[in-house]
Amino acid sequence: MSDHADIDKTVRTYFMVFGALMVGTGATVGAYYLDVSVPVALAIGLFIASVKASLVACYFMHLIAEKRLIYWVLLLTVAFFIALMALPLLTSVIDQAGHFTSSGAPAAH
Amino acid sequence: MMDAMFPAAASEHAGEIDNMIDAVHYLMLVLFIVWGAFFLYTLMRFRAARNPKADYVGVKSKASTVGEVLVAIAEGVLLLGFSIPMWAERVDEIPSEADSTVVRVVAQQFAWNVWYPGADGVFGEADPYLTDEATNPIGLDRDGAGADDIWTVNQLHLPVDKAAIIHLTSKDVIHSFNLPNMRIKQDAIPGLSIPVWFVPTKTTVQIREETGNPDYVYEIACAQLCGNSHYSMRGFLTVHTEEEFQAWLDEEASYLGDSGTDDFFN
Amino acid sequence: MEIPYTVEAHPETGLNNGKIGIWLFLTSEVMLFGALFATFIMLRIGSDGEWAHMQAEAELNIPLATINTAVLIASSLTMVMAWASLVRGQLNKFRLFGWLTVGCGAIFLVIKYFEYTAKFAHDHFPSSNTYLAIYFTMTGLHALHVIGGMAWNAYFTGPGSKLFHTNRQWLTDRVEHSGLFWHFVDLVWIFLFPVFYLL
Amino acid sequence: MISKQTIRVCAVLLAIALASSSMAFGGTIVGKITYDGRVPNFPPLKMGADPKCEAKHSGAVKPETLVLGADQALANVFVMITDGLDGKSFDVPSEPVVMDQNGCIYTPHVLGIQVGQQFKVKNSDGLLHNVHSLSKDNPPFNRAMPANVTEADYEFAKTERFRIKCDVHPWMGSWVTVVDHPFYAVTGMDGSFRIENVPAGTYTIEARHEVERFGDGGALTETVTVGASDTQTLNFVFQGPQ
Amino acid sequence: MAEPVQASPAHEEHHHEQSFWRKFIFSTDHKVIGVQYSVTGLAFLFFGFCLMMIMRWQLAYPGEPIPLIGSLLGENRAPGGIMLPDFYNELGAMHGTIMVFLGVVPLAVGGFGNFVMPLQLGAPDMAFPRINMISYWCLFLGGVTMFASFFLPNGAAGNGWTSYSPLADIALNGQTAWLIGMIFLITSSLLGAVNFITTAVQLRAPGLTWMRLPFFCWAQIVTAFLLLLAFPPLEAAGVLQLMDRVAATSFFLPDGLVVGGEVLEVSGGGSPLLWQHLFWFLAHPEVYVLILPAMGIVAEVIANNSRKPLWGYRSMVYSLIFLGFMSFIVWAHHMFITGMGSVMSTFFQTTTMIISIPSVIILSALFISLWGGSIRYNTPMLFALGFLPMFGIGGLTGLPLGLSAADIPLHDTYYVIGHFHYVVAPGTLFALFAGVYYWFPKVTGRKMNEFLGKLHFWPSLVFMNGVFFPMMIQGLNGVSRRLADGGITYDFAGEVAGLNRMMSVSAWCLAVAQIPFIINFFMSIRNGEKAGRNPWNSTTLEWLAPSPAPHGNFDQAIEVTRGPYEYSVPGSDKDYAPQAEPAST
Repeated sequence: MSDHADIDKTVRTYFMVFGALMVGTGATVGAYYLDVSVPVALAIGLFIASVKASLVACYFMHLIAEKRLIYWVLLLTVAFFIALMALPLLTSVIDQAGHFTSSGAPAAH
Repeated sequence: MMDAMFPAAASEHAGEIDNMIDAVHYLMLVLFIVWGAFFLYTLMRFRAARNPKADYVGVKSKASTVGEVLVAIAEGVLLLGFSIPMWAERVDEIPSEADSTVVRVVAQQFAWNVWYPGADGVFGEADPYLTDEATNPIGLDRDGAGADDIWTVNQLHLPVDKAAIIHLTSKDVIHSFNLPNMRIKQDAIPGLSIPVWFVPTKTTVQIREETGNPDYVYEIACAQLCGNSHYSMRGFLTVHTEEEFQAWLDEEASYLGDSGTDDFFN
Repeated sequence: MEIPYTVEAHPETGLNNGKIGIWLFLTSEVMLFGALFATFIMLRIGSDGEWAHMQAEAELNIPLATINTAVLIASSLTMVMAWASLVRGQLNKFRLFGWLTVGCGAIFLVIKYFEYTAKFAHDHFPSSNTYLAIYFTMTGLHALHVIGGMAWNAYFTGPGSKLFHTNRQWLTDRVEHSGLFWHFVDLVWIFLFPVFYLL
Repeated sequence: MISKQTIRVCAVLLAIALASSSMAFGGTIVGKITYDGRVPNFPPLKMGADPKCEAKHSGAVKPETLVLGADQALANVFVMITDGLDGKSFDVPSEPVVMDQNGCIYTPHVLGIQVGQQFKVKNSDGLLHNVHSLSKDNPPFNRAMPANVTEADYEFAKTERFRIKCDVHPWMGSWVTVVDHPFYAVTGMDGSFRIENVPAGTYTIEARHEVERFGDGGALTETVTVGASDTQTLNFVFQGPQ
Repeated sequence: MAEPVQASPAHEEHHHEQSFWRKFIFSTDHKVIGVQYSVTGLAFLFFGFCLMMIMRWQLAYPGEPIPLIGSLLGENRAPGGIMLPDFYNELGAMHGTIMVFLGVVPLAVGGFGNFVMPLQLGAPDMAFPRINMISYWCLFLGGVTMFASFFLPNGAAGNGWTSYSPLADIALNGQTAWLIGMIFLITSSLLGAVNFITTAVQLRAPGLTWMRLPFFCWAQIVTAFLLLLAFPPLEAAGVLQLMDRVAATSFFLPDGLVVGGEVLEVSGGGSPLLWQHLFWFLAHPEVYVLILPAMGIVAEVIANNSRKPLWGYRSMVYSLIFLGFMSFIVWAHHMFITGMGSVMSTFFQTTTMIISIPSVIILSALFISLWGGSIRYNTPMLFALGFLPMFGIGGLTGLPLGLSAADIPLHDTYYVIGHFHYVVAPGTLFALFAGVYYWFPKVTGRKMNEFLGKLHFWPSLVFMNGVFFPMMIQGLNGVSRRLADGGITYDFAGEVAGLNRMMSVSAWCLAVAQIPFIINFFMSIRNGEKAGRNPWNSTTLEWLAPSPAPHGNFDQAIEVTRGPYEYSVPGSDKDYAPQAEPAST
C-alpha cells in the first residue's frame, strides 16, 4: 500500500468506515430508547456492536487483507475464547448440583 | 488388593469405588511393569560398551501403536463402564426425601453445624442476622417451622441402612465434607446448597466389633484448606440402629421444650 | 548485531516481527477482556433479575458515554490517518493526526473522570453492588489501556518521530502497530458501551 | 561516692512519692447491678463438638449469656466512664491483662484493658484453640494456638469494644473493651463494682451487658459528679422480658 | 540461496565495550537474560525447597520446636520455635507459588527457552531483545514482592497456591501482596510468550523448516502459546480478587456470609466457583507449561546420548500440539467435588482421558528411542533417563484422579500431592538438571564434573522416591493435604502418620544430595574441563556457536540441510551429522 493512488483509496474507505461507525453508535443509542424487551435489546445491541467491531478490525486494523499467519493465530484465540465464554455457564446454574441461595443457609425445599 | 490401605468401608457404594480404584491401579501396575521391563532391558542391552554402533532406524514394529490403542481402550472401559455410571448414581439418582434421613450441614470456620428438621420434618428459615455463635450458629428462625429444629456441632447422627441425604453449605469459606469411611467427599460452598447422599451399612457398634477397636469412630474431616485451624476441623458421625437414632433425636429435642430463649433476645 | 525482519517482511510469513508480536499481544488481551466479559455474564445471570435495577440505580450518563464513544471512534480515524500520512511521506500531517489521537484519548479520560466523580459523589462505589463492581473494574482497566496507548502514541508522535529521517519504513510500521493496539482499545469500548450503559 | 545530702534528698522524695500513691487523690464510684426479668433456661453448650472439651467438665455447661448471683445480682457487666475525662491522660499499668482458655471457656468472660497495656492470652487446656478478635478499629488478629503453645501477647492501640472468639469451639466468646483510662470495672457474682481514684468532676457512667435487648443496645448510662475524695453510689437495673 | 541474514558482518561495529550494567544487569542479550532467569529460578527453587524442609519438620514432629532456625522465625510464626498453623499455611502456599511460578517456569521457560531456543534456531537473538529484558525484570519484581511478603505484619499469603475465594478474599494475611506479585509474574510470562513465538516464527535459520526443528523448540513454542492464552484469565481473576480485597467488591462472595459470628457486610452476588474456574483455566495449562519444556530437554539429551534419531519425531510433535490444545478444555477435572452434575463431569473426564493419550505417545516414543541406540551414561543422560519412569509414575497416578468416581476418596488427599510432585519434582526437575548439565558447556565453555554429577543423581533418585512414594499410601488412606499437623488429629490418618518421619528424613537427605551439585556448579565455572564448541558431538545448531557464544551468537553463515537428530546415519564415518553441515559430504 505504498502506492499513492492506493493509499488515497484506502483513506476514502477509512472515512466511510468512520461514518458507518458513527451511524452504528447512533443506532445503538436509538435502539435503547425503543423500549423493547431485554432479549431483543441484547440481540440488537450485541449485533450492532459486533458489526462495528468487525468494521474496526477489518478496515482500521487491516484484517481484511492480513497474512495467513495472523488468521491462524486469531482462529486459535477464537477457539479458546469460546472455551472461556463457556465458563460463566459452568459457574452458574448449568449442570451444577445444588442451587444458589440468597442467604448463607440453604433455602427450604 | 489395596483394601488394607483404605479406611474401613461402611457405606453401600464404598465397595464399588474401592473396586474401581483397585482396577485402575492394576492397569497402572501392568503398564509400569511392561514399560519398566522394556526400559531396563534396553538400558542393559544397548549400553555403549555393548552396542558401540547405534542403529539409525531403531524399532520398526508398530507394537507401540498397539500398546497405545490398548491403553486407550482400557481407559475407555474405566470411563464408560465404571466412572460415568458411578458418578451418575451419586449425583442423579438421589433417593426420595420421604424414604431418607434428611440433614443439613452448615460448615463454618472451623466446625460442622448439623441441622435436623425436628419432629415436623420441615426445616425452618435461616437468617444470617440471627446468627449467634454460642446459641444459634446457623441463624435459625425459631418462628414457624424452625421451632422444633435441632442443631448440633460436629455431631452427625444417622440411622443405619437408610439413605441419608445431606444438604451441604457453608457460612464463610469453602470447606470440604469428607467421610472417609463412607467414601463421600463434597465441597461445602457458601451460597450453594449441594446435596450428597449415601447409605451407611454398619453402625458404630458394628464397626467397633469389626475393627476390634472399642474407640473406633467415624470421623468427618475437612478436605479443603479453610484457614489456620483447618487441620482440626474434625467432626463425628455416629451410625445408630433406627431405635437408637430416634432416642438420640428425642434427647436432643428435650432441650428445646423449656428453653424460651427466643423472646428473651428479640 | 541486527535482528532480522525488524523492518522488512519475512519472505515466508510476509510479516515483520513487530506485526506478529503486536497481534500475539492482542490475542492475550482478547483473553484478558474475555475473562472479564465472562465474569460480567456470570454476574448478570446470577443476579436474579436485579441487574436492571442495579443499573438504573447507578445513574448512568448515557449522553456523556455516547460522546465518549464518538470521541474514541474519531481517535481511531485520526490514528489510521496518522499512519496513512506516514505512508504518503507527510511528516507534519502525521504529527497533527498523532497529536489529535492523543488529544482524543485525553478528552475520553476527562469525560471518564467526570463520570467517575459523579458516581462517587452519589455514593456509588465498586462495593455498592456487583454491577458497579464490574463496571468500575472493566472501565477502569480500559482506561488504563487508553493511558498506555496515549503514552505509546505520544512517544512516536513526539521524540520517536525523529526516526522518520533515518528509517521511515520502520516508523511507519511502528505507528501501524501502535495503531493496532489503539484500535483494539477502541474495539473493547465498542462492546463496553452498549453492554454497560444500554443493555 | 554519693554524698549524704544526696541520700537525704532521695529519702524525702521517696517518702513523698509513697505517701502520694497511698493517699486517695480522688473520689470513688461504687454500685450494684441487678437484673429484673424472666430467666430463660438456656440449653447447655454443645461441648460434644470436641470430646476433649467435654471430658474437661463433669456435666452440662451453661452459656454465660446471663450470669446471675444471689438476689438477681448481674455479673459480667462492664462499667466505665465514657465521658468527662477529655484531655486527661493516664499511665498504662505494667502488669498484663490475662485471659485464660480453660475447659474450652474464656476466663474472664468480660474484661477491660487500657490502650497500650499488654494482653496475655493463655492456653491452659492443652488443646488447639483459635483466638480470633473481631475488632474493627484495632487490627484484627486470628491466632491458632496449638496444644503446646501456651501464651500469646497482644496490645491494642485504639479504644474499642469487640468480641474475641474461638473458631474451633464456636461457643467460646469473650468481650474486650479497650479504654484509654483506668476507670472501669467488671461486676462479679455479687453484681457490685467499684471505680477508685476518680479525679473530681462530672462524668457519664455506662454499664454495658452483652445482651443487646437490655437498655440502649445493652447499655445503661448515668451522670454523676464526684468530689475530691467522696464516694458516690450508682445502682443500675437491667430490665429483661417478664 | 542468498547470503544468510545472520552472517551480516556489520555487527562487528556493535562490539564496543559495554558498561557492566548494560552487559550483565540490563542486558538485552538473550543468553545473559537466559542466565539471569536460570540463576533466579535456581535460587527460588532452593528457597522453595527450604520452605518445604521447614514444613516437613512440622509434619514429622508436629508441635515440637524447630531445631536450629526455630528461634529465628519470630513470635508470629513460631513462638518458642513451635510452628503455628498460620505459618504452616504460609509455607505451604508460598512453597507452591514459588516452586511453580518462580522456580520451574523461570528456569524451564525463561532460562532454557531464552538461552537455548534462539541458538537452536540459528538466530542472533530474540525478536524483541528489549522486551525480553523487561520480562525478566517483571519476573524479578514479582519475585521480590513474593519474598518480601513474608515480612508483612500478618505474614505472607497462606491460602494455598490456589488461593481459593472466599478464604483468600477475607484472609488477614499477605494475599494482596501475593496478587500484586502474581500480576508482575503474569506480565513477565505474557511478554516472554510473545517474544518466543515471534522468534520461532521469524528467526529460524534458512533451511530450518518446521519439521527440522529440535523437539525442545517445539516444546517451547507450545508452552509459549499456553502462557499467552491461558495466563490472561488468571490475570483477570487476580484483578477481581484484588478488587474484592481492596475495594470491597463481591466478585467471589455470595450474600449472607457469616464470618466469625458476624455478618460480612458486602453487597454479595458473586460466586466462589468463578475463581476456581478462572484459576484452573490457567492452572491446568500451567501444568503443561511445567512439563513440556522438560520433555523437550529430555528428548534432546536422549537423542544425543543414544546416538540415534528420536523415534517417531513427527508423532511426538503432533502429540505435543494436541496436548497443548487439549490442555485448555480439561481444567474442571480439578473441580469434580464442587458439586458437578453428570454432564459436565462426563465431558471433563472424557477430555482428561483423551489428553492422557498424547502423553503416553510422547513417553512411549522416548522409551522406544532408546532401542537400538548406543547409550552413553553421562550425567545429563542419567537425569533424562531418571525422568522417564518418574514422569511415568506421575502420569499413571493421574488416572484415578481424572476419573471422577475414583476421585471422590482421593480428591485433596496426599495422593494428589504425590501425583503432582512425581510429575514436577523427579519429573520436571530431573529434566531441568539434565538440561543444566547438558548446556552448561555452552554457557561457560566448561563441562561439569561427571563424578560429582553422578554423586548428585543417584542419591537424588533414591530420596525423591523416599519423599513422594509414601504420599501415595497416605493418600489411599484418605489423609487430606494441607493439614498443619500431618493429620494426627484424625484417627484414620494416625495409622500412616508415621510415614511422615521417613518422608521428612528423605527430604533432608535429598537436600544433602544437592550439595555435590552446588559444589560442582560453582567449581566448574572456573575449573571445569574445557569444552569446545560441541563437547557432546551433537547435531543441533546451538553447538555450532562458540562456547561461550558471543553477543550475536554465530560467527558463520548457517544453512540447515537436515533434521535435528541425524545421529549414526548409515554410510557416514561420523556418528553424527550436524544440522548445518552441507548435505553432500
